[in-house]
Amino acid sequence: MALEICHHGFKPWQALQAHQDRMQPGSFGATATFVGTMRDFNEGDGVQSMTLEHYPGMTESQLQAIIDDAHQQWPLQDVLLIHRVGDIEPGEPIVLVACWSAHRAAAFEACRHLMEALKSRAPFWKKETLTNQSSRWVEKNTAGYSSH
Amino acid sequence: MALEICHHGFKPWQALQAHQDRMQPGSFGATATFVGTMRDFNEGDGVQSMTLEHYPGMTESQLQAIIDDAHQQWPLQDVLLIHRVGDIEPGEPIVLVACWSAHRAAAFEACRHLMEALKSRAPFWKKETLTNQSSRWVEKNTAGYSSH
Amino acid sequence: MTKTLGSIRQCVHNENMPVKVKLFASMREYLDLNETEIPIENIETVADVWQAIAGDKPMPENTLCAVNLEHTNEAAGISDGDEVAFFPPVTGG
Amino acid sequence: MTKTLGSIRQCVHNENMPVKVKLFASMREYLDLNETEIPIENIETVADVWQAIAGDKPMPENTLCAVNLEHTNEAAGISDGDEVAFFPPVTGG
Repeated sequence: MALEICHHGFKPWQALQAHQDRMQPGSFGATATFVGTMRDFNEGDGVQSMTLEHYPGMTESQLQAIIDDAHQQWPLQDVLLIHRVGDIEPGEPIVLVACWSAHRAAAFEACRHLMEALKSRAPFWKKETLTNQSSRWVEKNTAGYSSH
Repeated sequence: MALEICHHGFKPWQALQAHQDRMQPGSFGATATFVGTMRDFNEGDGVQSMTLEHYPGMTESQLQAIIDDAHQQWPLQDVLLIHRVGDIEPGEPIVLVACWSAHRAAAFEACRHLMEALKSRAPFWKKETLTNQSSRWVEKNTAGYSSH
Repeated sequence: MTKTLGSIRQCVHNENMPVKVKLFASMREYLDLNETEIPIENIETVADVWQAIAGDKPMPENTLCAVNLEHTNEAAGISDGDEVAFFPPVTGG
Repeated sequence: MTKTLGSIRQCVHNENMPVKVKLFASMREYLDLNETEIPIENIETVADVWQAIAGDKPMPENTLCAVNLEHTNEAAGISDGDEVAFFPPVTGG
């Protein structure tokens, strides 16, 4: 298990490769991952940059609790969670969640659950600077379990 | 959109990086991926190697139909699907599915849907060679939407 | 007239393409047959194709079939030139 | 005896740690306050902490609060030395 609050840019696919290189090959059959990336638009406005604030101490303990909870609910071989904080530009990754398991159902469901739990429980806050130079706090996260 | 039947080993995280490098940064907010990897055990037996057979022509058209169907159901920016065929060893990737979208619900759900559709409709067949040198066809895929 | 009709019929008959049949995975081993062609005559459905290639051998439970690269069922109709495939449940991914 | 009790009470009183209060994101801007400490006296619940730092300013709808890094609610009890935080709905991920 690895959990990281990242104060600089990170490369999710390289991080996955590096993490997996340390795992036992052949021991897992399913890897489900999610990467959240900063977009250059939100709610109809162009976004120039973003600052991600967090609550040092609580963020880590909440994320750890969320990961522990997932391990209780699903048979997971491993979990990797990286979350960016600080100043971010469009196109840069914000969050990476990856779950390794023997079978796909556990990996998919745990990965989804981790993201929903992170979005509702982990103390992070986004402030956007728009292309018109005004800034605003993102007021709430988008819906999780509905898309059709 | 990219769809590949791969006759040799591939590196999923590098393939994702390469594919994403060709996309417009900032245009997507969510990437959900799944990687299926060959395990060294199945149904209680040690597995030494595997041969993945497919139906050239039908495999590609079924996968394309599955991807088209996902595009109909969810607002997806892009889809990448790579599936290995031929002789495979434990630890090697078998399948990669990735979905890019503005928001996570579409990316997660489309990725899951693609995998379930692939597992039920795409003509691939696995034959395992066990560590005791006997070989057997894998008779059916594991359950998709249940894990608890 | 009869002769003319007969020759037209003969001509159409000659243009009939055979039905291409493909077998995969355990189905190929079950019938010890990879790929074959059978004449369209007397073939109306996928089930007829099975009988033409398998004879007395029963179709295994859970057998899947495809016509022209699309999943279908035993009752599906067959035209000349069609490609018919029989295979066990798929296990990709 | 009265004097002794008084001095013991005084002693316990001196050992009380203040309550640490932290504010985040739009809540920090709303109260123009980043972090502070308040004496435990007269503080029984999270709601009391809010009143101590915010005075007349009402708590915005949807405000979240945490005690010692755990999510909780306004009715939660406070002990000396606790760390209390107020913040808007979280928007990570």
